Order: sequence, then C-alpha cells, then structure tokens
Amino acid sequence: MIGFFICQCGTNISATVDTGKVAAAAAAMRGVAVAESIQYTCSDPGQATIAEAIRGKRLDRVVIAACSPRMHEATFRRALERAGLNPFMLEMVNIREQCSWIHSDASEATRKATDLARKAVARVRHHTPLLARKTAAVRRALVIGGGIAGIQAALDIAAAGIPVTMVERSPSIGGNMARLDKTFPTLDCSSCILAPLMVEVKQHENIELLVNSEVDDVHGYAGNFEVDIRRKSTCVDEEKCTGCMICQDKCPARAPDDFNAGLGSSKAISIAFPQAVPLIASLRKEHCRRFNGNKCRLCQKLCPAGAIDYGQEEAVLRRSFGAIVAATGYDHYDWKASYPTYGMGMYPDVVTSLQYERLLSASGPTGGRIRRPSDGAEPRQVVFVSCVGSRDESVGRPQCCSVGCMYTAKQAVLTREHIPDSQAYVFYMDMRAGGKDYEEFARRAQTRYGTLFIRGRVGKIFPRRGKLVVMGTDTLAGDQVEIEADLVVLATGLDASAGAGELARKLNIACDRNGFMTEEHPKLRPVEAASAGVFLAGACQGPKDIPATVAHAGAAAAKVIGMLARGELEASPMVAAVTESRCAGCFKCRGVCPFGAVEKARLPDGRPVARVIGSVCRGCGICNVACPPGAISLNGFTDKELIAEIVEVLKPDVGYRTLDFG
Amino acid sequence: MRFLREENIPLLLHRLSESATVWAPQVVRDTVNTVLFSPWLEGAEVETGLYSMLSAKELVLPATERLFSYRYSQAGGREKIEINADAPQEQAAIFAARACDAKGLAVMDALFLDRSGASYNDGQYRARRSGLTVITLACTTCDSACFCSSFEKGAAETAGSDIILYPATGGYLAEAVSKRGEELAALDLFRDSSLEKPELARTAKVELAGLGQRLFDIYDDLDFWRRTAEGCLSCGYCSYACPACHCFNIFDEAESDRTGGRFRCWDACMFYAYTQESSGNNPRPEPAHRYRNRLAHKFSYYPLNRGEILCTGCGRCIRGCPAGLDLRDAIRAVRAR
Amino acid sequence: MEDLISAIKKVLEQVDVVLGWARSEAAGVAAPAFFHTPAEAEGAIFDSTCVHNLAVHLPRLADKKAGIVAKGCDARSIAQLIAEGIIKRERVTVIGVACPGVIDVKKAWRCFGFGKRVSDSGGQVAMEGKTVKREEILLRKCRGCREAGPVIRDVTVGEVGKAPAAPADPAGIRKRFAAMSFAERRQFWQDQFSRCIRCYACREACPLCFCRDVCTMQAHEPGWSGGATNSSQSWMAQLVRISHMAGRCTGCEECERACPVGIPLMLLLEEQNAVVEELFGYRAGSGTEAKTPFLTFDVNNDSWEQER
Amino acid sequence: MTEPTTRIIGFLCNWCSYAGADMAGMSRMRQPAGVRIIRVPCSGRVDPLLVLRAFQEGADGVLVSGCHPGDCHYGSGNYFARRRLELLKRMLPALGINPERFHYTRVSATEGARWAEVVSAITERVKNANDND
Repeated sequence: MIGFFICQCGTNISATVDTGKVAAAAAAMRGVAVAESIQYTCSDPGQATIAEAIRGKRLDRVVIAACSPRMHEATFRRALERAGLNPFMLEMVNIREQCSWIHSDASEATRKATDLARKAVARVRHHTPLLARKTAAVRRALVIGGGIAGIQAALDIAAAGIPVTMVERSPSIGGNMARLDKTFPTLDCSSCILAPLMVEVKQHENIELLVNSEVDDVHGYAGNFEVDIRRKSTCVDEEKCTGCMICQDKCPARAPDDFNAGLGSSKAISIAFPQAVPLIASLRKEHCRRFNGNKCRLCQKLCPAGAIDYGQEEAVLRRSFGAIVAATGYDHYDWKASYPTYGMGMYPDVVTSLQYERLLSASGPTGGRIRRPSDGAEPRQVVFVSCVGSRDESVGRPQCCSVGCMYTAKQAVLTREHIPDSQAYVFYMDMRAGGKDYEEFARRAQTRYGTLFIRGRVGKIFPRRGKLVVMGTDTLAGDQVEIEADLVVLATGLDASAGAGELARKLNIACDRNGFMTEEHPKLRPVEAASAGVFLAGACQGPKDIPATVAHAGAAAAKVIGMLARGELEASPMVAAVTESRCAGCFKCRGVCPFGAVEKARLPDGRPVARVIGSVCRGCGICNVACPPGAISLNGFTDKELIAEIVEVLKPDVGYRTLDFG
Repeated sequence: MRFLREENIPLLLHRLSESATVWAPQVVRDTVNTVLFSPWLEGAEVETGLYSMLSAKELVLPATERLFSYRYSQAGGREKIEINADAPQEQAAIFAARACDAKGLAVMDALFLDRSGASYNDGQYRARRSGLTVITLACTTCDSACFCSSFEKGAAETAGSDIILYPATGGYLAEAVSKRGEELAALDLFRDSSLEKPELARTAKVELAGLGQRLFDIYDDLDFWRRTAEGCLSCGYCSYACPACHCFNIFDEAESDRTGGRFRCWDACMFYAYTQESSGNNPRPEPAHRYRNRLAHKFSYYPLNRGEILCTGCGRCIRGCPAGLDLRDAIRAVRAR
Repeated sequence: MEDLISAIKKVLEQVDVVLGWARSEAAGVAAPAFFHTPAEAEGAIFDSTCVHNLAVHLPRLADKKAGIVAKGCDARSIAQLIAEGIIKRERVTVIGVACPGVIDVKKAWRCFGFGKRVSDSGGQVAMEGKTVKREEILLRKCRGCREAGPVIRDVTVGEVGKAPAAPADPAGIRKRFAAMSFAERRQFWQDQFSRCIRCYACREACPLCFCRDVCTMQAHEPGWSGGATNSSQSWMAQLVRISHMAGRCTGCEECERACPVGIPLMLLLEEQNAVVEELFGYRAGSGTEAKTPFLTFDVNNDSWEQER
Repeated sequence: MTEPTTRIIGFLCNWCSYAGADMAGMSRMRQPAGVRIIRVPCSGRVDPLLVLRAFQEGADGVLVSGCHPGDCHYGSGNYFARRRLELLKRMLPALGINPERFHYTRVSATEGARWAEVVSAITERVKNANDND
C-alpha cells in the first residue's frame, strides 16, 4: 500500500501546481491507499499526518511530492523510520525547485507534477528495504598540511584523545602564517601567537609529526583509509639533529631563502627559520656541493651529533586512518608572467606583499628594518597595488582573495610605524573590510596613519631616475595619477597551493574552477569534502583570513571527532550488489570500479562471481552499466526502478504526441 | 483428379485472399535467400524452389500471442481489473506448404486438439486451426537435408493437408484430402484431368526403428552426450524451425503500471533458461543435457507416450543450424553407441 | 590439407581437443569439428566454406586446453577473449591458417542448391557444371578484409596473406539504407525485426557473447525488452546485445550468418565498430593486451580525453 | 491543454546537474515544461540503453547531464558517461533516431542559469528535429 503526500509548501508549490488535482490523480493510481495534499509536509504536523497514515492505512511505501530530495529526503526518511517503516521505502517527487518555481502556466505545471507523481508511484513499488551498514573505523586522523589550519585541526582532534598524524612537505610546520609580521586588525605579532601552537603540535602525545613528507597515494574509504606517505631524503637524521645550526653556519653553498620569500639567501643545509618546528636541519641536494660533483663533506665533519647521512633514502610509510583533513593552504599568486606592465620582476623594488612581510619582520632578512632590495635604502614613498591576480578575469583569477584589502591596510599602517615620515599610497578596487573591527582598522589606516587610498587599477610601473613611477587611474576623481615611489608592494591574490589538485585527485575530491577544493555543500557542509571521511580546513577550500581559517579548521576537527569517536561508521546502503545467479564472472565491474569495491569470489560449484565490498562501494553505479548480464545492480537506482520511471513518466496522456520507435 | 494451370496460381491466391490471409513462401526482401512463409500480397512472387527457414506452425502456434489484456483501475479506494481475452478470429490459408509442414500440423493437432475431450483442447489453437486452409505442394525433388523418406509415407504424406498439389507439366494436379480441400478443388480455376501423379522425391533415410528404446538405454551416458552435442551452440533455431516442436512459455507482462497482458511465446528446450528453477537449480545446466532432451523427447518419450514421433523429416534443423550440426549424425551415433 | 592435418596432430599432443572443420556430407560444405584423436584429425579440411568462427566454443572449453584452427578474423575474436580475461592465453594453441576469403554459403546454396558439394579454385566457385565468380560469392567481411594474418597464432599453416577486395553490398541494402530518412530507418528496422523469432542464434553464434546462459536479452528482469516477440521488443533486445558489443565486436559476422530470418545485424555492428575506431582508434581484437575503451582508460593520458 | 508538450527525459547526476537544476529553481528561472528529470547518482550510471528505452517509450528527446570534467563526485563516472554517450549519439542515425533528439551536457551545482539555458535550447532543438531528414 502506497501513501502519496503532496506538499503545498505554503504557496510555494500550490501557487502554480494544483496540489488537490495531483492528489486526486494519485488516488487513482495502482496501490495508492491514501493521497493527501498537506500545507507543509516537512512541518511537525505534516510529518505527523504521514506517520499516522503509515500506521492507520498500513502503508509500506510512501511518495512525497515536495521540494528537492536534496533538501528533505533525509528528513522524510527519518519520519518513515519513526513510523516503523524502512527509511528507503520513500520516493520523493521534486515539484518545487524543478516544477512550481520554474513554470508559470498552472495547467502545464500541474500536468508535469502529475507525470512525476505517476513515475514516483511506479518506482516506489520496486523499492526494497535497505539497511545501513556499520563498519569499524580506524581511530586515527591524518592532517595534511602544517599551516595554521592543520595545526588547529590537529590540536583539536588530539585534544579529544584521537591520535593524529600530521604530514607537512616542507621542513617546518607553520605555513604562511609563520612568515607574517603582524596580523590585522589587532596588530599582534603573528609568530608570537603561532609559535606556542607549533611547539604544542611537536610535543603533543597524540600527534605524530612528519615533516619533509608528502601523501603519495590514498586507498580505502571513510573509516579505513590506507595512505602511503613519502618521506623525502634530507640527509639529516631527525632523531640525532639538535638544531645547533653549526652545519648551516659553516656550509659553503648558498641557496635561496624560501622562508624569506626569496629575499636574502640561505644555505644548502639549513634550518628553515629560527622558530622552525621541528628544529632540524635539512639539506637541499640541488644546491649542495657534494651532490654537484664536489668533494665537500663539511657538514658531516662538523656535526657534533653525527646526524648527517648523505646516503639517506626516501621512504614510504603506509598508515591507516579513519579520517583525513586536507589543510594545504594557499600560495601567493605568481604575478610575474601575467602583468608585463609591472615589469615582470625586472625591477627589484617591486616586491610582493609576502616579501614585504619579511621586510617588516624582525626575523626577516633586514632585521625588521624596511630596506628596499635594490640598494638597501629606506623608502619614503611606498605604493601598494591591490588585487594583483585577484578579481581579475584577464589573468584567470576572478575570485577575491578576501585578505588583500586588510593586509594592505595593515602593511600601510606598519610602514608609517616603521618610518614615521613615510607616505603610503594604496591603489584599490573596492575596500573590503567585512570582519569584526576590520572597517575600523581600515579607516584608522587613513585617518591616523595618513595612508592615501586611490580607487583604481595601476596601469604601468616603470623606473625613472632611481625611482619607480606608478601610473594609474583614480576612478573617483576621473584622473590619471602618477606617483614616484621608492618601493612598490603588490598585493598578490591567493591561489590554491601547488599540488592541491593532484592531492585532490588522490583523495577523490573535486576542485572548483579556481583550483580550491570543493566542499560538499557551500552552506550546510562547508568542511566536508564530497568524499566521505575527507574534510577540508582553511584556505585549501577557498581564501580565508586567520580567524576564519582557525574557525574552519576547528569545525573540520569537530567533524572528525564526531566521526571517529564512536569507533564505527554507518554507511549508506545505496551501494551495488551482485545477483550471483546472474553473474557471468567477466569482472567488467571490477575493471570500471573507481574504488576497488569489487572482489573476485567463487561459488561452491567453483563458478567465479563478482562480489561487492559494501563498505568500499560508494554507489556511483558505473558497474551497473558495465555489467552485460545485469547481475550487478545499484541499490536504490536499479535498472528496474529507472525503467519504471521512464515507462511511467512517458505514458501517453492527453495532448502528447509520441515518436514512433521501431 | 483436378488440374490447376500454372498461370491460375495467382488467381487462386487472389481468390483465397478475398476471405483469408494467404501465407506463401517468399524470399524476404534485403536478404540473399531467406525464404519464409509470409502474408502474400497481390503480385508478390511465390518461391517454390527453396525451402522456407521456418515451418508453417506459426499459423497455429504463433511465436507470440496475447492470451488476454488487463487494465487496472482504482476509484474511491476500490480496485478494478478488466480482462479482455483476445480470441483469434482470423481465417488463413497457407499455400505451398510441404508435406512435412502439414504433417507437423497433424502432429500438433493430436496434442492441442484432443477431440475426445479426455486430454487437452486448446482454445487459441483450435480457433486458429479451424480457420486454416492448408494447400500443400508435393515434393518431386529434395535436397540432402531432407529425410522424410525415413518415415512411413515419406513425401506422399497427406496428414494435415486440405489439398495437395502435385507438379505436372504446365501446372499442378490437385488432390483434395479434406472437405475443405474438396470445396477448393471444385473451384472453376481447376479442371478435370486424367494425368498420373508424378513420382515423388525419395530422400535420404535414417533408421528410426528401436531408436526410442536405444535413447533410454544410453540416457545416462553423459560423456556420449557431451561428445554428440559438443558443437551445439544452444540456440533455439532448431526448435523454432521445427514443424513438430511446440513448447511454449506463458507469462504475464506489465506494459505500464496499470496495463499489461498474458502472453504465450515459443520456448525451446535448448535454452538454459528453459529449465532454470527459481531456487537457482537447473537440471539441464549443459548444452549436452539439453541436446539429449531434445533428441529423446522427439524420438523417445513422446512416441512412447503418445505414439507419434515429433519429427517430420523436413531437414530445417540441418539446413539452418548455425553450427552445422546434423540431427541424423546424432541419431546414427545413438544407434552406433 | 596435409600440412593442416599434421599441424593438428602435433598440437593434439599437448591439448585435449582441437577445433577445426570437417566436411559435412549433408551440407556439402565445411562444418565445425572437434578433433580429440589423431584419427579424427584426418578429416580436417580448410577451404573457402570454413565460415564458422570456432572461437565461439572457447569460453565453454575454458577449463580445458584447446587448440583451434583460426582464420585471420577468427584470431581477432580469440585475441579479444584473451584481452577480456574470458579465456587464458596459455590454454589455447592457435593454428593460424592462410585464408583466401570464405564464401557466403547461403549465397552458394542459392546458386547451386543446398547440399551440393562446392569446389573453389582459380577465382571460380563451381559445382555440377555451374560456376560463379569467386568475388561474387565471397562473404562481405572478406571483401573488406583488413587482416594480414591471424593476430595471434602459435602455428601457421600456409602462406598467410591477404584477401584484398572492395567491401560488398549484398542485396544493395547498404546503399538503400544510407539514403533513408530517420523515419524510414525506424520503419526499416521495424520491418526487419518483425521477423525475429528470438531464437538467440545471433547471441549464441557470437564468440564474444560470453554471458550466454545468463544473458539479459532473454530475461524478464529488469525489463529492457519484453518477452513478447514483437518488432519493437525484439529490436530493443538486439540493441541490448549490440550495446554490450561496443568496443568488443571483432566484426566476424557470425550473428548475421546465424540469423535464420536474415536480419542485417552487421549494418549496426559495422557502424558501431566504425564509430569506435574513429573515436578511440580502437579495433576490438587487435591484440591480447588491447583495452576496450569503454572499460579502461586513463583520463590523464588518453588522447581522446585530452582533445575534449 | 494547449499545444502538445515536447517531452524530454533528463537523466541528471545527483551531485552536479540535479543540484544545478535545483539552483535554477531557487533562482526562479523560467524553463519550458517538457523536461522530466530522472535523478541518478552519477552520469556514469546512465546506461545508453536507458536512453534508447526512453525513445522506445515515446520520448521526444533525451538529455543526460553530469559533472564537468574533473568534478565527478566519484572521480571518473562522467568520463565513462562521455564515452558511452558519445558512441550512442553517433549510433542514433543508424537506429533511425535523429541525433538532434539526444544531448549530453554538463551542468555544475552552481550553474542554475546554465541549466535553464540548456533546457530552453534543447527543447527548441528537439522541437525542430525533423525525422524526415
């Protein structure tokens, strides 16, 4: 017996669809014992009506015509369950998003709703009760990335007593935040607030920290991921190195200073930065003399701990995890190739905002004194250019970096604080200061710190008599502006960090068109990736400032804790299943399965058949199509159910013409 | 005897088609030499040189027939199912059937139309059969697949026919076998003749005596059957082409959520699905089991139970077998075993 | 023939059975034969009436070691069966034969009558005083033959060469079909499939239709096509088969040859094979390692994907 | 009832296109009323035979819509679909079905506007498909 309930959704549906008429049509459909039009099916009284009918009319199947199943399918499944029915004996008809809201002709919309109702009634007849499967989950989480997002997530998860492995590809955790001088809008010192957290990660009994490591491959599924972690060779024994820095001091080979964003230089063997965690040296072979044909073994000779091992090899560790947090952060937009009129990097005194952070920082290459890179002079006129590689369709970066306005304001303020007689100019497009105390801070940058804000894009930067001329338009005044600057700072936008796309593929999750990893729902599931058991923390999901990152990472941690706290997972039963008597044993299903969810089995008579590992199957149904005898079938989306839908929705009715087919 | 001149054949077909659908062997368009019995339309060429790929049985036992249709409706909580049984009304005539085809009809008549009423009497079959006129073309030639001479009357078999046409110079001698045949022969298209019946074809023979018991004796020798059937692809052509095979399957099929019907369709014991049980068990899992059944049913159980061999020697299963199997080889092998 | 017989005898030393052809006395042409003993192998023949693709028997012999005499086109089916893992390479010994093209036996019977022994030499096919030009009676696939020799073979008999000729259009059907509108084509297929009797000879004769006993063409569930034999249902049932042959059909024409009611199935399969080859550069049966493009591909390293 | 509706069966993947169609609804984007959507988990679940079945049952057109390349919730389902459906589209003329009646496209969860455009454009194309060509 089928119950049919159509929702008026106030007037959202009933304004266009004659719900009474659809209900009357449904009442005449085979097996429909009750057909009712309800004002709000999702409301308590609405659900009560359904539950009452289930009990009173002994319904075994329910069709609800209402909003999108993506909205309320879960709600109504629970309602069925509470009324004693298997939750999967439900079929929803989407007559709001896909009918009443997109049609204005009431008779057309009503006819369409009736067609859809007929198809749902035919389909629900083929539904079978499905039971959610429970599988044991590994009680350990993997956090990929050791920036502030990863640190926060790891600490929160570890605090709940769940072991965490943190994988960081660079020699130290800390990420981009460790390079910042001060943070807006409070101007507190970035590394002062970050360093204690970094140390806590290192010392936490529930956290295993693997630096110089990357995720090589990911197998398995929510609750039971198998992850290969590649530990790169650094020629330094982490156990032995004490971080004394003798090797770095004595190393004769210069190397770029990554931490200082390319300003200044470092050594082939070095410690990433003074506050690095772990405080361990690492050797970059590409810059080392020994690895470039020279006989130098200086570091090995001088190391008091005997930690240098030139023959150290890469290793791959395999670990099991129940959940994975991606916290891979962002990279600053590489502007040089795309902005030829800004000099393409030929002018040393055009620096990026991150380089400027290092110039401002007491731990930076200039010891916290602002000096321009070309001649070390203290600049007087500093021009900031906003939105470089941000909100710029012409370079393929339509997105807002969401932090540029604020950090530029902060850097302008810090410029005046460092050099009181300096003048900062900011070319901006719009001032975006949406956070708490942000607008006040941005305003102070103008009023108290005398920063001049010019609304407009910079057209050109070129050198003239030892200065840089910045030409732009002041769109408010409608004038061309020309400023002679000593130093130009480009506020570069944020890209997903290099390799994020590749990692996403390994994790089987999607990236948006800007390369950021996609959350499952933009509002309701902002930290869940579309792959079960994978969560997103921080800027890998989209540009964020520090408070938003910390909040996002905390949320991801909460989801991981929620998932792993119980030790077992409930998985959707809408997975593939094999009817063994129909299986021809060709294993085409196994060949197409993206998740390795099909295994070979043998029947007692020796016949080989396919078998689905229910907890690995994710329910895509690719196998269903690949199976020639139709032995493998996706629960909830069987051929039978889909054919029933096709046949019924197309049943010739008044006013339809049909294509005659063979 | 009566005589029908060659040029009067179209006139006869025309006359017949005024009150019945006339079926005649014709080469199917777009094919190289596929001959089938198909409804004859004015002016169409009748192919009497080549044998048709299928027998005439579809006129009495169609490949598919709807036994009834149903329509479901529901109003005010009351369910209603209307059943509409479609009894065949059709009048049909078959022209240029062969003696082996006609005999096939006679064999099936005995099964489907037990006139004594003691056994089964099939309404659908009866309706079709009683509306059918069988005009048989006697064989004066044959090919190497024919083996009707293995049976008592050979090409001279008259069972199942209403009228038999014997090839003669300039036309056909006509011999009425039934009352309906007599009515036909009385038509003005025929004239009296004193010609002698021509000598009929003598086909290859296969010895059938004692075969029924022999098949019983070696029934359990599965290795033998595996060897005998090893080339068999297990398709249903031989059964479907056979004038005497009559297995069918009845099933209900929904055409929509509210309408559908009950169908009777040909089925063949060469199919795995034929004996598939819902438990999953299949008593005839291998082609060998199925091949054995087909042979034994034709030449052993059926004759032992009903006194009639389920074979008329038409040779279709030999001519058309995609695997090139020859039923007679199997019979010889059984005898030699 | 001596070479073939001795090759079969040799192979029989290592295998349980060799699939080949022997002359059928009734049909006057070759019929498939299973040689278990050297004595049986004495009857082996190879001539232009050896049309059957014997690879069809290999899946059912999967637990045995089998030898098989194969023409170039048959070898493609064997290679495809191996590539799909349906049979194992090490269990099959292929005796490749030089094939000058095989004749359309139905057409021969049309010319000479069923059961007349046909002789084929010097560009002429003859029997009892009647002759026909060889090209006229060659099977369609042979007239467009692209096989230089069997793609997979362990033993070779004869000079493996090629049978070059232009593709034929028996009964002019292709030309007529090409000129039809969509509606006419639908009608065309409706007419063709009105003859289908659902004997499934097409499926059983197909070397790649390995599902056989569990084939969905014949199943009431899930309802691809109804069990009632009518034009529309039979057409759909055949489309099920054709769809499952995508990227797998080696074009051996056995389904069409087996069809007792003469439905031009190859019209569809040839089209499908041509589309697959055009899209993916893939011909089924081109090797034992070949990967069917509908089952296996690497999105990042696949030219078809890159172009899109 | 006025003019006969051009009925198009739309197979939409749950994660991208179905959500995109919902998005179009949430944005109240008017669309022709002939599309009947059948939800599938992934375009990789769409058996070409389902498309043929829809034509057999009298659909005027069939539309399959899945995720953009790289966006498949299951990684590769849309690539499987693309291969299978491209072949189907090329086969349709031989089956006597005007390929203008069949389309496969990609609409993401955020492309409500695109979905509305797709529905309008394809309805128009199906309406204009001439079977006597």
